[in-house]
Amino acid sequence: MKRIGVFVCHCGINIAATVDIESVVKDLEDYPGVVLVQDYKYMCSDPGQNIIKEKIKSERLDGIVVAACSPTLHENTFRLTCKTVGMNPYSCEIANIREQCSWVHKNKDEATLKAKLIIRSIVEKALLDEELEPVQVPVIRKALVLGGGIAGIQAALSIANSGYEVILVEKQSSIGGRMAQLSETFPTLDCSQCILTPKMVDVAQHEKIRLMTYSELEDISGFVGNFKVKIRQKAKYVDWDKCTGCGLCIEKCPKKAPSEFDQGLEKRKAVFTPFPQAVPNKPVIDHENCTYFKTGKCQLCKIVCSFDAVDFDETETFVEEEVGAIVVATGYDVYPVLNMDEYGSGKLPDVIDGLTFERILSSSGPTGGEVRRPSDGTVPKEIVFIKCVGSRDPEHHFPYCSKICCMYTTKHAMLYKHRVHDGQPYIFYMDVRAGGKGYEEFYQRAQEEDNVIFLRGKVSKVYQDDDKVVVCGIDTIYGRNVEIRADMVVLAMAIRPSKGVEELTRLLKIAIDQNGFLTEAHPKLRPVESLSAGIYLAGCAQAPKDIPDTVAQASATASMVSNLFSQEYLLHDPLITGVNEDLCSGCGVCVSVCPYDARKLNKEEGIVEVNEVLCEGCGSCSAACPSGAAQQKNFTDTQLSNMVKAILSE
Amino acid sequence: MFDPKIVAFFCKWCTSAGADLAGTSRMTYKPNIVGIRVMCSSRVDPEHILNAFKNGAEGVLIGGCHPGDCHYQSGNYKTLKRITLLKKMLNDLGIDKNRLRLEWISAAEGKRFTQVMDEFTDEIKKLGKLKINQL
Amino acid sequence: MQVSYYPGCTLKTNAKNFETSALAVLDRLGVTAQELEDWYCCGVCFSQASDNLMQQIAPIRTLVKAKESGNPQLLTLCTMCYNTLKRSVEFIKADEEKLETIHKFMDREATRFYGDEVDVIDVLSLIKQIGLDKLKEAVVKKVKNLKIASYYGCMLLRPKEIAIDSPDDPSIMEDIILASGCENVYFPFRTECCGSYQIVNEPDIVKTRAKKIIGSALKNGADLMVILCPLCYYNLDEVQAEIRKEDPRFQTLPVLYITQLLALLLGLDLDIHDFSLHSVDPRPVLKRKGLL
Amino acid sequence: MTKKKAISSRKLTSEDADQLHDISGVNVYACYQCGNCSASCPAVEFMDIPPHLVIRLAQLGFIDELIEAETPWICAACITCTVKCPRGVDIAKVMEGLRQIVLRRDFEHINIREIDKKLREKLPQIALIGNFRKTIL
Ligand SMILES: Cc1cc2nc3c(=O)[nH]c(=O)nc-3n(C[C@H](O)[C@H](O)[C@H](O)COP(=O)(O)OP(=O)(O)OC[C@H]3O[C@@H](n4cnc5c(N)ncnc54)[C@H](O)[C@@H]3O)c2cc1C
Ligand SMILES: Cc1cc2nc3c(=O)[nH]c(=O)nc-3n(C[C@H](O)[C@H](O)[C@H](O)COP(=O)(O)OP(=O)(O)OC[C@H]3O[C@@H](n4cnc5c(N)ncnc54)[C@H](O)[C@@H]3O)c2cc1C
Ligand code: SF4
Ligand code: SF4
Ligand code: SF4
Ligand code: SF4
Ligand code: SF4
Ligand code: SF4
Ligand code: SF4
Ligand code: SF4
Repeated sequence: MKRIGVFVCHCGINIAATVDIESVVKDLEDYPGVVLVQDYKYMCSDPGQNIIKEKIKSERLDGIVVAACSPTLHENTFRLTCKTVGMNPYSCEIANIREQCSWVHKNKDEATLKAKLIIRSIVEKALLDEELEPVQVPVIRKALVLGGGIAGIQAALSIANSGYEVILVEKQSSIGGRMAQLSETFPTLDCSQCILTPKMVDVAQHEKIRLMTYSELEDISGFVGNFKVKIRQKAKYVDWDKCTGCGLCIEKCPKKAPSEFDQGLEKRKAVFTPFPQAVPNKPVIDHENCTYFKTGKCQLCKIVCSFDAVDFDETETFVEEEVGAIVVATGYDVYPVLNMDEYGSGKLPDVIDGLTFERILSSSGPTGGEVRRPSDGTVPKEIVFIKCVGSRDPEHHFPYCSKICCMYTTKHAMLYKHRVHDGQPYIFYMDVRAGGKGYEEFYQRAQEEDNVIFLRGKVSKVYQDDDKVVVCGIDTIYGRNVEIRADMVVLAMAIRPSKGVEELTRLLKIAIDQNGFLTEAHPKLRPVESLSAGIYLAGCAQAPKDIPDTVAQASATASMVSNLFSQEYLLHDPLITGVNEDLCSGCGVCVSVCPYDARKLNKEEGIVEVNEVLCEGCGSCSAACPSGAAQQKNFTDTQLSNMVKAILSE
Repeated sequence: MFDPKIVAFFCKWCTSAGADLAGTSRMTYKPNIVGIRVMCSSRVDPEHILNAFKNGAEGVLIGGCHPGDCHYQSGNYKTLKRITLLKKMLNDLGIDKNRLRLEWISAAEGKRFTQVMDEFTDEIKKLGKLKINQL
Repeated sequence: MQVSYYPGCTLKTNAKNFETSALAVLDRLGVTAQELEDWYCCGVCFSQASDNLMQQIAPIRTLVKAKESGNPQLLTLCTMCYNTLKRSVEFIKADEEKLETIHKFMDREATRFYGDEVDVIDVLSLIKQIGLDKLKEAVVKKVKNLKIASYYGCMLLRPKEIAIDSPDDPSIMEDIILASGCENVYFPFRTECCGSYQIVNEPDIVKTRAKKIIGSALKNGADLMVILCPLCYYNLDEVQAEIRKEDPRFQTLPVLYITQLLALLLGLDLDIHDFSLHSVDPRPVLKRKGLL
Repeated sequence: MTKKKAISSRKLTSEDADQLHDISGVNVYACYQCGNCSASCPAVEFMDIPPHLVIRLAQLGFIDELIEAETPWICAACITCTVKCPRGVDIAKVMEGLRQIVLRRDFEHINIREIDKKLREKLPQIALIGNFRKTIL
């Protein structure tokens, strides 16, 4: 049997006033396995710790119980004490006789009895404690960033600047994301591309960043510090190693398709770059729209390319890599106007979403920044902006607030007014959410200086009447219905997680909330981590947010990644649940209860295999295992059963 | 006066921390319940509960995090399922199902912790001594 | 194919031409609508009060009859009936306790009705179920440029639980019109209320609505308006004559039950129509388009 | 001009409000006053209190004012408001609840017998029966 020492702390009078220390000491002296009981006034003080050290040596103890305060407070302290004299830290246990005994009971006899029972039960645990070493996990110091919007760009640059390698995977042919589409940005109205494109170029030129655009994650295995990933690069039909980006092919291509970047306001070619400042600035051929792929004729692009870069036989390729951490920054889509039956279901040409209006406002956009409406190119004299479209509407669409639309709608009205001085912007709103530095002031400017008319209420219907768009709404402040015959309507559509994110999260085994956004480990204290160790979240993929918040969160993920990479190896708590292969029947019950996929059934052998690094030590499988093969370390069935008996003993 | 012995299992993250808070706030409650700190309420095997009754416990209490708050994502849901099942079985064994209780108590609910302790103790006192022939 | 058929009060009186045309069209499309042997007035508007079960009894009695008929589907032509019966089905499905109470009042009924046994269906959905291709094949009169404004009214589209199509942007009528060889005109007021029973003692509401609805259909180039509800019919046809009396400049638009138009296109016996019942005479347009 | 009553805490919980809740089964507190119900109501211009303010008054316990209002009798039960409401408030049922409260206190809003006989014959039955909503049956 083990040689256990019990150290009982008085905590001044905090414990001693309610618990009869002498009686406790006496009681434990005879307890099986206990070879020494020692009390002291302040166990955590230096002299107290020295007593423990001395006694461990002199009494040749191989396990100790400190009966004192809550383990939350000093478990670490005493375990380190043990370590300095060569005792395994996991052989040190704490019996909480302060917070859960002396402080909560008044009657000395009762408290003393309870203290005895608590200590006895912990002695029983200590008797069977195994010596454990933290599991050491090596770290691959390379990060994978998924998504090349401002979030992904910021995260990649920040990690790379800490000296670690980064692979940035973007599904479009260029990085930049939604921010590249924006005109000017609130609250300072600086030009979006002016502040974004230098960062895009930095990414392309950074020696630590491997940029993989037109690519997506195909497969992943492994765990924190040791992920194996497979990345699929779609067929571009242009050999980017040969291509110089001269653009001749684009110029000559006869086939057009609606430009995604310009929200369908403009056309692009079948061989194209999404926008002129694209990074990398090399084209891809859009298989769906290319005449050659449809009819077998054309090949003009191939003919004009003097570098022989066009390759119609190119196929998708796969790259396998090992990374230690992953940042998911897959961003957002705008909820399609198509879903708004009451606002014309996307059939009215002059009823558009905010992102389309950004393109109209953008000086690099189809109208060169002049506000012209899509149907006939005239300058709209009255524009109605409608907020909360699809947001805050649990009955028909989504319950949440999309957070950015209050601000960008205000921005839109302002920019419109700056461009069309005699124009009248109206904003239908239900609340104005302008919580941010300088945001309220921005909103006030729109009210005071730009004559934006704010109407408090919802719009029930939008319909076409001749060349006008009639907007039927209400001003609830006055309690009167409003009808405006506008030239154009801009809808602040809800923000949705990017298409395909759900499948991606299934691959990554991270959670999404009921609205499809990525779930953070804790809404306040771990807002940039996923629940899976080593996978971090940034940008609108986690929740709707504006650029400042996106950049802040992306920078935070980079610091989490650097944190991880700065460790020599990862230490993993060893209180895990393994498997006793002799007992395991391969029933698989434990596999189904494990929230971390730490357990896998080996069908051939008929037993379960445990990945100790993934196990977080909840013990759920231990409770579920019918054969006793799954035993949580230092919380074994025998230990728990002996503890129960000790509590019930006289 | 009948003074029952009650065994409790508290998860480390919520209920045990709630008990500590009751302590640091110097609240008081009845001393009959002695707790065992486990990592997660889902570590508690129904076997341990039956074992407690067999060895003379008059009542068993499990404390976990509120639904949605589990440190291990879904441990408390598993506990709920297991306890609900076990309660059905207890009746067959002639043990009043009210002798087993599952409570969600968060790290901030020191007050609630003491209330639950007192309430459960009173309830067990009312139920009287547990008589079981065999298990 | 056979369905049970619930006519309701108005179809047997003011809206005879709706009934005759609908039954004839369905017959041509191969559907026999078998009138329930026993039926009761549905009570018209579904009782919105959640604590008054009395008003559910009449519709549920009818549903019991429908269940007894053995046909899985119960056709209603009047949209008010559709709304009332369908909502009663939903009501009873959702609340077992209330179902129990209601059953206590059914001493003469041998059958119990639980809500899922009868599918209350309106004539548009039934036509769609039969198949638009089938309708297309059955059309014998090809018309050119006949522009139809389809007016839905309220009761087929609201509330959501019983709506036959999107409450804000439905297309089922337009689909049927298209299949029948006519042209659709889109007009924004096609789903808006005609003023309903307010015609009884608040006729101004109805007049304002009728002006808006008819005006909008005309503005978008409609030759004819088709509708489905006897009350809409009254409010949009009869009331046009009254508006006209007050304002001679008011332009009128003939209104037909959609089934009347289909009957014409399918070349059915003209005796089923009594065009003299219409206050805005549709015959001139129908003649012009070669349907008469 | 009648004086407008101030909002007082007493109003916020009244028996009448409970009755309205019991009859309609609607939780009026879900309403966030977007006004979509009023914006879409076909009869709003004939009402003395627009639907969204009916809900607001119900939230504040001013059932007495609502009982005296014309609005519930102008409401055509078209259910447009209900399908439009983003918060699932069934306004049409609230209107019915208000009518019911009045009718159950034995006040008829119309007397069907007073309707012109000629009109009675001409009108479709469903119009007349629909209008029974305003009558004690
Ligand atoms: C109309 C409008 C106006 C706005 N105006 C402003 C403003 O003035 N000021 C402001 O601060 N904010 C504004 N915003 C908000 C701003 O756009 C966002 O905060 C910002 O773009 C979020 O960046 P992100 O990187 O998270 O997402 P995104 O920009 O969406 O980037 C995500 C990237 O990930 C890629 N991706 C998606 N899925 C995958 C996948 N599975 N694999 C690989 N790559 C993937 C996408 O292609 C995209 O490039 C506006 C938003 C809108 C809609
Ligand atoms: C009434 C109220 C309720 C709230 N509720 C919530 C909530 O429910 N959820 C939520 O997410 N947020 C809530 N918040 C916001 C939350 O309190 C803050 O977000 C958070 O506390 C900010 O943390 P901080 O570290 O930035 O600042 P602080 O908490 O203010 O910490 C700053 C520290 O710096 C010290 N300090 C100051 N000057 C100096 C100096 N010169 N040298 C050295 N030290 C200095 C201060 O003493 C202080 O300890 C609430 C805020 C208020 C006012
Ligand atoms: S170890 Fe804990 S109980 Fe003992 S003196 Fe230190 S704080 Fe007090
Ligand atoms: S593919 Fe050839 S033609 Fe096209 S951009 Fe590249 S180098 Fe120029
Ligand atoms: S093959 Fe023709 S259509 Fe296709 S990308 Fe090349 S030039 Fe364009
Ligand atoms: S940010 Fe403003 S506009 Fe957007 S959903 Fe929230 S409240 Fe509505
Ligand atoms: S202890 Fe928990 S995390 Fe570890 S293997 Fe078992 S169930 Fe999975
Ligand atoms: S539950 Fe136990 S016996 Fe079954 S597979 Fe898991 S470890 Fe093996
Ligand atoms: S149900 Fe009544 S209140 Fe609601 S929209 Fe129709 S008429 Fe207006
Ligand atoms: S539509 Fe609904 S939420 Fe909006 S004001 Fe009316 S009742 Fe309130």
